[in-house]
Amino acid sequence: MQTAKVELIGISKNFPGVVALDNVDIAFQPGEVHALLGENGAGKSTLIKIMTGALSRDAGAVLINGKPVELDSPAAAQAVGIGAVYQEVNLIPSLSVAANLTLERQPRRFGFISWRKAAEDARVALKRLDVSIDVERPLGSYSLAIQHLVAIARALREDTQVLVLDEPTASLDAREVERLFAILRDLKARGLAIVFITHFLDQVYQIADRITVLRNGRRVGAGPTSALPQVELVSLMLGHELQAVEERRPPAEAKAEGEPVLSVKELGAKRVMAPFDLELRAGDVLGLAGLLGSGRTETAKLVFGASAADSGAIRVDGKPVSIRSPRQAIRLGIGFCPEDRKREGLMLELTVRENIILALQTKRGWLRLLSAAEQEKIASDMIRALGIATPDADKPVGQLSGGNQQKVILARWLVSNPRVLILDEPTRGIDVGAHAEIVALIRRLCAEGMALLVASSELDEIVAFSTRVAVLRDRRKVAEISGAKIERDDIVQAIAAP
Amino acid sequence: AQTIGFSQVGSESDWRTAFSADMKAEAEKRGIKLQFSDAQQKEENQLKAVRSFIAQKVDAIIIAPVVVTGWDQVLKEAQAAKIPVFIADRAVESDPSLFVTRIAADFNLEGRLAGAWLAQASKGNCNIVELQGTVGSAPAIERKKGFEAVISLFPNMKIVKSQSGNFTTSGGKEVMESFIKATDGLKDVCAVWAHNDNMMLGAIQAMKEAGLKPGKDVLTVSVDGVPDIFKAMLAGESDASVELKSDIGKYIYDVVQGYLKGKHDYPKWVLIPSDLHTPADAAEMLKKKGG
Amino acid sequence: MGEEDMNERYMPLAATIVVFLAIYAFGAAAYNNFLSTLVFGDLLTDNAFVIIAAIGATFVILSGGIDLSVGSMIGFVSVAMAALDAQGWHPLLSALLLVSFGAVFGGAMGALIDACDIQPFILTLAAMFLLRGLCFVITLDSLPINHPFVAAFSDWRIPLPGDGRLSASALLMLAALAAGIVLAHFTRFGANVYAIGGDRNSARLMGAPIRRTMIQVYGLGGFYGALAGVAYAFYTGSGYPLAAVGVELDAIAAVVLGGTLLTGGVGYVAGTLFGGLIQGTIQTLITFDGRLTSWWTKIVIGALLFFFITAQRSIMRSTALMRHPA
Amino acid sequence: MRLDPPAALQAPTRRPAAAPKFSEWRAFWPLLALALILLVDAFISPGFFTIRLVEGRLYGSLIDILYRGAPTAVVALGMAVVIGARGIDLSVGAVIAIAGAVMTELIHAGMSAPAVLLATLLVSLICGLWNGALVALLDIQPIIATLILMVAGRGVAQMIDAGTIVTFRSDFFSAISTGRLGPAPSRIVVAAAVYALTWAAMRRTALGLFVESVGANAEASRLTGIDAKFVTISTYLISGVAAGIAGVLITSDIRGSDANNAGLWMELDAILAVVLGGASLNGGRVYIFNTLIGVLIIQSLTTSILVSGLPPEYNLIVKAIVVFLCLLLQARPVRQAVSGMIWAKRT
Ligand SMILES: Nc1ncnc2c1ncn2[C@@H]1O[C@H](COP(=O)(O)OP(=O)(O)OP(=O)(O)O)[C@@H](O)[C@H]1O
Ligand SMILES: Nc1ncnc2c1ncn2[C@@H]1O[C@H](COP(=O)(O)OP(=O)(O)OP(=O)(O)O)[C@@H](O)[C@H]1O
Ligand SMILES: [Mg+2]
Ligand SMILES: [Mg+2]
Repeated sequence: MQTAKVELIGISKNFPGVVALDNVDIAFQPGEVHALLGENGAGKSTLIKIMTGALSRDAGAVLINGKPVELDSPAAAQAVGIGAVYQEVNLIPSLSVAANLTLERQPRRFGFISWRKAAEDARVALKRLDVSIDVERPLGSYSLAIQHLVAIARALREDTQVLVLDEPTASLDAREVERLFAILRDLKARGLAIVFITHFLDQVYQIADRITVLRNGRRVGAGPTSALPQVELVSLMLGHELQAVEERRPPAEAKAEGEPVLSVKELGAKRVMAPFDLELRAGDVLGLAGLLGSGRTETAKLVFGASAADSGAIRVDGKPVSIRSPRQAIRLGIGFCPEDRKREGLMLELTVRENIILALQTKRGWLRLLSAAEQEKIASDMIRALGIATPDADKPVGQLSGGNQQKVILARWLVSNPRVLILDEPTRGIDVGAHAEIVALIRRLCAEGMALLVASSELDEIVAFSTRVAVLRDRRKVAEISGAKIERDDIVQAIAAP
Repeated sequence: AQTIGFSQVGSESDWRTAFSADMKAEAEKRGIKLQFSDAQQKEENQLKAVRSFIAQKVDAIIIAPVVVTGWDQVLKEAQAAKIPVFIADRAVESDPSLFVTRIAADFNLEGRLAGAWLAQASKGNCNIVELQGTVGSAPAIERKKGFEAVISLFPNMKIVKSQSGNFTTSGGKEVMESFIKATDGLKDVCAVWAHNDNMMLGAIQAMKEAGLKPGKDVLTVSVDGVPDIFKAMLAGESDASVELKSDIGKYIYDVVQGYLKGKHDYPKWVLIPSDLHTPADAAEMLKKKGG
Repeated sequence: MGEEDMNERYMPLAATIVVFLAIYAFGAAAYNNFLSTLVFGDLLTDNAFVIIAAIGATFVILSGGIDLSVGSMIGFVSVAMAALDAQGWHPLLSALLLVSFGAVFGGAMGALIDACDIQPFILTLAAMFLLRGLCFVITLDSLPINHPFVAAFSDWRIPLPGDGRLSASALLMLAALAAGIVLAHFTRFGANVYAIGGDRNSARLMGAPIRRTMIQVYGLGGFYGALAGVAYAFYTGSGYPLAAVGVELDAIAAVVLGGTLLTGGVGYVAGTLFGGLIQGTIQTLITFDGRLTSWWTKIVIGALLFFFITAQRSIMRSTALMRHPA
Repeated sequence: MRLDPPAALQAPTRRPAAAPKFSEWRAFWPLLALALILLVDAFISPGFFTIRLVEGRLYGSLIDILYRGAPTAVVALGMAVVIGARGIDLSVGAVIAIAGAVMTELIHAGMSAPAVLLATLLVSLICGLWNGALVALLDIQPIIATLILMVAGRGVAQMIDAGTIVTFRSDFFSAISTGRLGPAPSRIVVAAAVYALTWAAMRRTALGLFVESVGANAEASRLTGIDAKFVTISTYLISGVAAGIAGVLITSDIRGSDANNAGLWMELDAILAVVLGGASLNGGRVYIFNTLIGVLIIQSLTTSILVSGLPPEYNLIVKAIVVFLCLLLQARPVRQAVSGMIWAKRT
């Protein structure tokens, strides 16, 4: 197989008010996994978008095998063998999985597409990732993680020589990550150049051969993985040392006591979730663990009234309540930070400020508008507190980097100050520094008496903050682990137990 | 009873609505079963309607066409089905053997009548502003042609401003307002000529609001003879209107029923007379129109 | 399970067909002579040009856009055909010229929409004004097309059992429909249209050629619009500057009644045929009734439109419920 | 809850890029287009900019633009709100006709003028409710949902008037439309009041934020606790009432209700105005001031054509070309080129 070496020289990119990239040089060698690291908003996604023709650059050159090329569209990049999975799932939800997988390369007979063959191709492509789903259903009917896997499968076409993966593992659980890494090693052996962006440093050490670190749009460090120990790497990314991460144990879990704030009995929906029970007291952090598709998201949505339940009862403060819509849930003091930020979380055209105050405003009702000064203050407080990288609060949130968008949604729910906060994959795409801080934040919120329900694919994270863990398997709650017993292995066992 | 299909243009003006109502009332009086179809100003709807009439096997078809062209094919189909077709109001341009006759007034004549009256009233010296009907519509085209044919005979008569007011009162008013501005208060303008009364009524309002005295400072002449224009004449604000009769059901059914009874020697155009009215007979006309 | 889901995707189409059959059955029961091949043949003939325009509009709508210029395009093409006829052109030759003009004009709109990021609604609205304005510049009168070919075209027909017939217009429409179905569902161009309508940005990132497809989609819309204009000119044997005013809305309504989503990415070209036929049947029913005044005609059209849309939705909902009881 | 910014999370500092330019001010490009049209007027019609007092009332072509533009401005404002929530309202023209017919009939029935006004606005509110219910409750696509009322509504108006133009005399309504308040035509005052009220509703309550939020992402709005159905319906209510007010203005202007023609194709002008003002039909933003600029562009174009003495068969072509140029002026590549030129000159 012909292999390519991609070089980016002196790349700069400005957005209104932001220098996203400033004279960045980088080269991707065949047969190497090259990790691109940096804080949220460092410019990683922008760099790979330029390299794959999705964005235009302001200055610099792209060389393939030493020859300058003009990649003015993703199609042009694909034509020279660059395949990419972007940070947000960029597939088409209304099309079938097969149509998504085969777009622009459908098998044809006499010039006409053979859909039967296309479905066959799609199944084969997914099989490599161990996914077997009905490829004729619309992509949008699958969970975000499955969609991500489909996107990866799409990028792994035969003629790909450079594979670019922007946070492919953010919504995958350990099993899928392993599977993906096995494939990447195989591709590496076949001489592909692989660009890998992630915020999980242990994954970097598992798979990457070389590291480049970006900070504030500049390249601040590069070298073989072996030459960069983790501590050094982190301080390169952040520009200073990471403050000692607090002890990985929740504070005295005895705090959670008294009447449950929220108790759920036999809540379920046919074909979606088997009836389950949950109890949350003030100060509780209930982790939801499970594999992909095990029903974590559905559990969260059922409790929040975002999906319709067909059985069960919910009590808030011991009083029976009916929650049939998110509105009712919010009135009862429940908040929900969804997993799919693009579709369920953000209003991309609205500004950072508006996105942040929205939940608080709905709580106040439409008559009592937060004054401009209040809005400013709330927004700038949250921007500072969560370290949201944005030139100002009046930037449309769609122009923020992925991790910063995630922080905006978190901020929205934090300012609305609910009594019960449901977080679905709250740290998806969040950088190391902020990650530690968000874990700490969750613990602080719980210490302040909030009750949290947190779904996450990262077991370490769940272990770090949960006072109890509910384990789900096949859309059914199979175990609840609590107290000092919470250990990674217990959860793994509960997940795996037949 | 006889069943007659009638394909009407639409209901775009007062006159049209009065025409439709008269056709229905007259049919009832004569015991005719009228299949009425409103084409909403679209020729294609009329073609559909005529085909439906053929499928329903009516005894005769009356068409008040939207446009003059495009009728050959359906007329042939009607002929093949042995259903006689009569044209009312606007003309059709097609082989005369395909329809029995046309019963209608003459738009061109209306324009000429208006022009002749104005030539007489202004003694052949007049700068005119014109409010045209909907661009491309047959009455607008024909009335303009007729009017221009007359005034071209008078070297000192000319149209100084001309715009479309879409046959509507508000259109007439808006266009007139801009004419007033553009001619500095209708200086040197001696008459307003509108393709229908509704536009003229709007123009009269515009002139009054600009402090002018329509009917006195400026002559007005328009077409249709709707009740409100006669009221305006009685108030001294309007000078002349050419009547376009709307109670023409009797003329039409006379011909249709005559033909069905066996009288086949109608001329190809049964003319409905148009005449010009002035304040002199306005009161009488108003009474006749029941306004 | 796979098969069940396949059916689900065809639900909007099936619901449209059911609604069409229901209204047709109603007409047959309520009026004499309604259930005849004559009426059905006329239905195809009389609505041919609207349906042809609507097929083009289906592509544009599937791509997430809209084309308001089709009505004016029909008017313009009919007038230009008539004007060229007066110059002695053969109708087929002028048809060829004008259909190419339509494709190029549409393609230019597509290029502008993509390159300058102008919203299709507004750009095509400006194009609607422009084409209608051009009609007036060519002529204010309606002009006949006298070439014998036009008369021969309208006379040509395949007789159906009963006294009905399948006219050349109807056949032209059916051919245009077949071509549309193949283009939409069995070519890469069609797949790209669906992709762009589903999510334009994602489609771009997936490597779909956006610029080219946008040009093709609007070009195809212009092509079908102009073809509808040719059909209209043949149908009426004339050109008229005010012809087909508002047909763009009829076309859009036909597309939507046919189950296509205006937001793009979802729908079937075949549905448009039935959407168009439903509208045509409404008209026929009203004429057969023959008692409605002008204003009741409008009210009844609106009411029937409402009835169809809600009927179609409730058919879809209830079958969905039967499958997945809540 | 307090959140102290830990050192590790300080927002990263960056070298600031070039400061935003004046040409990024949102109203800049529509205003530029308007200015260009008016500039052309200055050449074709010398008296265009003269404003005089005639009988205590402002008089001149510029006043005509405001005066004639008032109904469109009101309708466009309602349309801007609907579009902000990712809807569209094709029925405004029909609602104008219905309002006019209802108003005329009630005047003839001898109702007092203020009561007529209230009843008319109530009817237009009901029209808005119908649209809103179809869109929000029955989940019908906005274009089609409002197409139903667009078709049937004009029929209803004609039915109320029995197909004729019914005229009336009413000092109250004449005062509203053709009268004046001080030197200003009262129509302009009415339109200004509607703008002020809508601005207050959109910017002084959270309704505007909710409308934009629903327009930007309906599902996310639902999950944030916004009652998307209520918000959607209220946009159509606003649009319905706006059309009703425009109907009152138009009907009072000619002192008669013309069910066939009142507000005919007004929906297109309204949508055009909203878009010329820079809004996207994909929702997410309501621009109140810019919508007004859009209306003024359209109306000054119409007035200029009327004043210029151009034969009417060219009206549409001129309109098409001007709209097209306005769109191009606002198109991103052209903007960049133009502001690049201005920029280059200044530095
Ligand atoms: N379309 C855009 N318009 C304006 N600014 C943008 C746009 N896209 C990105 N930016 C800005 O460029 C900077 C770099 O963003 P980028 O998405 O490359 O960050 P990242 O390193 O991928 O971060 P993350 O880890 O959060 O995904 C950010 O400050 C972001 O706000
Ligand atoms: N491996 C799989 N095979 C088939 N379908 C799957 C699989 N994984 C997930 N799904 C689909 O994902 C949908 C969503 O499941 P849900 O989101 O409740 O799970 P989750 O535990 O939150 O998983 P995720 O990690 O994807 O968020 C289900 O409807 C299911 O159809
Ligand atoms: Mg990123
Ligand atoms: Mg999940």
